[in-house]
Amino acid sequence: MRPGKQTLLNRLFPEGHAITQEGLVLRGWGGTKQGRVHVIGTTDHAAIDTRIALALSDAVLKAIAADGSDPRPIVFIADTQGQALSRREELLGLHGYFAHLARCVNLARQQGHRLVTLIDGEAVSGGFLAFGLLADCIVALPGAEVRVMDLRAMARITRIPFERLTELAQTSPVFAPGAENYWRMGGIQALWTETEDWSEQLLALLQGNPEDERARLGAERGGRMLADLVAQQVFHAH
Amino acid sequence: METLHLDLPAIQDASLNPRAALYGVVSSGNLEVLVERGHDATRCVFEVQTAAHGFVEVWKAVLTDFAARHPVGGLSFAIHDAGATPAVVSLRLDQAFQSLRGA
Amino acid sequence: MNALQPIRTWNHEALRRQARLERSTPFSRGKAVAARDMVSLLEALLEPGDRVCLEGNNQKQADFLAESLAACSPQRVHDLHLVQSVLALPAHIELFEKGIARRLDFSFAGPQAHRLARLVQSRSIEIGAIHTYLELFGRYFIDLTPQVCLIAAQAADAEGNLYLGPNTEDTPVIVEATAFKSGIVIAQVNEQLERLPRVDIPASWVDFFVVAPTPNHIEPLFTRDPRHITEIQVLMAMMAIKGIYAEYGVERLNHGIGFDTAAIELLLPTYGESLGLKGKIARYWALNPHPTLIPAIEAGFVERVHSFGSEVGMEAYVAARPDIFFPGADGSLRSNRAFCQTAGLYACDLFIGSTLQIDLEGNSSTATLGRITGFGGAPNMGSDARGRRHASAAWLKAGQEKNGGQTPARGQKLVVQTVETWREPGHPAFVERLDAWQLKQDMGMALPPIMIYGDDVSHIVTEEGMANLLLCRSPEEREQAIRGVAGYTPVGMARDHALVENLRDRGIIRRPADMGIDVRDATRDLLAARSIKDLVRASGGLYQPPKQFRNW
Amino acid sequence: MRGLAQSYREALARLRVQALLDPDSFSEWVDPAQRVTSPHLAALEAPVSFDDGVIVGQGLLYAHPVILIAQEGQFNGGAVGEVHGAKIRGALLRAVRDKPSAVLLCIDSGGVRLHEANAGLIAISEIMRALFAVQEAGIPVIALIGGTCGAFGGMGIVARLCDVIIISEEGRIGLSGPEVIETVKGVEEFDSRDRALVWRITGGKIRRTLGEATLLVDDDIAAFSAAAGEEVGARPRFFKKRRLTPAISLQTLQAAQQQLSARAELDAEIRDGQVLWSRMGLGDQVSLMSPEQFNRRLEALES
Repeated sequence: MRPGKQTLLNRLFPEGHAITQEGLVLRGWGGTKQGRVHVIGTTDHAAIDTRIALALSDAVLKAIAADGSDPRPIVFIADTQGQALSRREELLGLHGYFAHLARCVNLARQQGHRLVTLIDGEAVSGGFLAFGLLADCIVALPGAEVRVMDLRAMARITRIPFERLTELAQTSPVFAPGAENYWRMGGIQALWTETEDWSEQLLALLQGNPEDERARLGAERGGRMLADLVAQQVFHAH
Repeated sequence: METLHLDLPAIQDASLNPRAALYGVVSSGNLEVLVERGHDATRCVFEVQTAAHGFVEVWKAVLTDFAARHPVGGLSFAIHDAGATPAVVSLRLDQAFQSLRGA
Repeated sequence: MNALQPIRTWNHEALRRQARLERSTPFSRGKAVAARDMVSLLEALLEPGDRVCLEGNNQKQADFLAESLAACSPQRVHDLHLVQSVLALPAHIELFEKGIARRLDFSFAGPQAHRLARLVQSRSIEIGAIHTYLELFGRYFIDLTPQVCLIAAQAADAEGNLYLGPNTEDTPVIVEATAFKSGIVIAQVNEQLERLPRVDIPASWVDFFVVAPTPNHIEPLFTRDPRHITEIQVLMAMMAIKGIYAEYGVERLNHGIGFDTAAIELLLPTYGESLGLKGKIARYWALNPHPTLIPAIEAGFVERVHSFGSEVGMEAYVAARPDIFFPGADGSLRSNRAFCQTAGLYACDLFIGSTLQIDLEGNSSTATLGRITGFGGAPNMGSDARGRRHASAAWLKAGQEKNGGQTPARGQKLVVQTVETWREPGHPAFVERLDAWQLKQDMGMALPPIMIYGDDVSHIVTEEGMANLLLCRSPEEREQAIRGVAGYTPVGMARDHALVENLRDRGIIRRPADMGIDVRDATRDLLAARSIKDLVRASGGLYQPPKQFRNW
Repeated sequence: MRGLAQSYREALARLRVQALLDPDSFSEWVDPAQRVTSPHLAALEAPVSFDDGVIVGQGLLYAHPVILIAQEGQFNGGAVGEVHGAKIRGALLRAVRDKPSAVLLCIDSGGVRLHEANAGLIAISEIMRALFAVQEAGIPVIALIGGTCGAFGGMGIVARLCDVIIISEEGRIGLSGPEVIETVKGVEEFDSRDRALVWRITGGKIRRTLGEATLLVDDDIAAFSAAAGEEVGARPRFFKKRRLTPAISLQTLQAAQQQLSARAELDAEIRDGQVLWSRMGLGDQVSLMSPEQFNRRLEALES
């Protein structure tokens, strides 16, 4: 395991942890003052392919099976550059593997597992959607990069000048990469800083409401004014 | 984006009972048109938002001919254009109007 | 009488041919040449300034030979004069960039139009003329006879007999002109066979053949995916069928390439049938095997089709419909551009095609600034053949209209231009002055590259309506008839409204409603096929579309 | 004079909605006249649409009440932005409350709308969670896929979360579009212009073959409607009942895990649907088989 990841785990779980890396998948447990939590994640900006997705869903299913009626929290560590780009993977139905993983994550929530995602490194589009973004609570660690696409690529595809995008990104959180932008839109609940005690902060997140509050949060923070409003309009329309 | 507002005299067909309705689609070379009831039975109002710049005169000509061609008094047409040719514009407007009549 | 006068030799060309062959012997075994020896062979037999026909059709390309020629040393091979119908490959352009070739007489340069224009501007090329196909073929036998031709065939046998496959195109006319004038004929083939399905070119006309490392490139140029046909094109097709095909009783015709004409083909079994036109119109065609013609063939509209070339994927369908097409005894299509162009010019009553620009006289052009495209088949098909002597109902009716209703001494071909008034915002199809004139000036040409001359055009169809130019009695009327269907283009908006209404009263301009066409009926539901898959189904699975056209 | 089916692929979303449901039964929520358009597109000077590219509402499918969500693939590739996503989420949440017979999800989307990428990505995650809530309430979600954009990116994942996927041969489901893979990995990896190949990788027939779609139908709105009608129990079932994933439980997901693992272990030669079909003995006849023939053949092979 990279020294950086090791340091992260030590800071999160001063009570001790046993987390192994197989390929680019992390799995194991971490100790907190409230007891052990499951740790499942990826490292080294993993491009999520069918094997990684299967390893992650396997870890989630095993956690559910192991805990039975006493569900412990699951801490996801997300570090992904997105989905693997491959013809074979597409043929096999990578989207289906991601959907399966999402279902497993949701089953864990249904079974009472608290779900927390820590973004360490990168969290990019498809790879992030499959598990990290489905947690009850999502945190970006310092230096975390969250995005769908960088602005140069976006400029190329949308044919909007790069300069114009850069300028608009100063005021709008809606399209430019950045954990801060996701925080403003309610997609990330918290941004941790380098100096805080992460084990204490994690502890505080291990309880809470499993409802999806992101749209409301986005409106509160002023970054996403329509998501909740329009959903409510549809909900109450005659 | 360029916008154009046009308010033209028009004859009303009282038998038309327009529900607001949307026709077409905003895709390259195409447009959508939202037909609604207007405020004045003797006028027809057009609001155009277009991606193609510099065609105000052409739009005016197309819409003026359309308003002369059909009894569109008391109607308003809101258009989002993504570079439709005048032929497509006329066709969509005709289709939208004919659908009101047919419905 | 005068003993000092030198004795003239009468077999200079044959001797020169003999010398070429002798220089080539180290690089061939009989007529067979190995692919790796082709460059050496060309360097040995070619002489500076030779007239060379490097077979480039609009579909089949002698691509291996083109690349071999381009790989020759410009020190040994230079200043060639290329005489070929189509300049399609990057290698064709390279010949001029490297100085291997210097002069060009041709017809069409679609894919290389930009680079060709740059060559002209940098004075790296001399263009003799941009010809129609038949003109160029004619000149092969008069003053542009090739000394060497490099052609493409499907297969050769050990003796050098050639089988051309369904894409015959220009090959017979090129070989005929070269072989019988002491020239050298070199063929690239896709395969060597024990026995050919049929012999299209006898071995005695062929000097060398080479099995190319990869099969020659064939562009599926005539495949139009019905998916892209618009409602506007459906509307214009309805006008063409009802207002022209039905009214003149057009039985023999040619269609240009494009979605406008594909729409007509796909409307025959639906709209055409509903008007009771089966057996009355569109029975005999000079046309490549367009996939979009399949539904009309299956519906029984079409009786015979002769083709310039073939079309990729249509082989099995054509072979299974021998009554319609011209297959050899072996079952595969025989096409021939020279004969089919002749058929289009003299034996057809109607040509219909699209264009990029039309001016106030009805001249049309596909030339735009910075591109030298040349012409395809349109100028021959889209011209009134004044040498024609046989009558037909459509030809006589058109002639009578042109002659003010009096019985004329000759008929008139129907030449129809069908265009949407705006191609896209910023590009009107109707213009005061064709770009062709500017191009003539920029490129120092003798003539503007006009595709179809206005005085040959009988009708213009746009989404606004149809103008019958045969009925116009003065240049002013003609101009207003054109403006009157030019829609919201600047040309159209500058019309004299009173005059246009007058022309409409006289039936010179007709709107869809005047023809009994309800614009609301113009939907894609009228198309007999709306996708390539529909065409495959209509063919009973015989049509095998190229992979880029399939979405299953 | 017609003779051709009403193409699902060609139809605009509004026409699909009308033709899928019982006549005049559809009522739309937050309709175009309310002009709830995307402020983010407008800020980038990109054209907006009165419905932001998605139609949501309720109607009757063979007299059964359904909630219907239909993306317009021709507007910005059916991509999900803030408003677009919120409309879908609102309709799903409403399904939990209103308990219709089913939710019909007409997906026609390339995934996240780049002009508002962050909002789109979060929205898709919210849609996933709302979809789970619908299923937990015991309401089936039926995906209909046959538009020009297919179901890609996040919407490919959403598609696969549905209880049933009805797809036409022209429909496609996947994660990354072929153009993206070609751009990043090169044309040798995936030639996006080889349309036949693209469909052998992501098209309706290969998805049905792998069990990634429930039923293959003709490119005909009536065929989609009839198949959806079978799923709500309004019509007799023509083919055997198949669900993509039975009700979610630890056991069913463990079973799915095994099945997916087995597929991932397939040898490396499997890079083209044709190879699979050849091994199944379907040879090269697949491309011309009608949906009905194809469903029958697969049903025979599966039993």
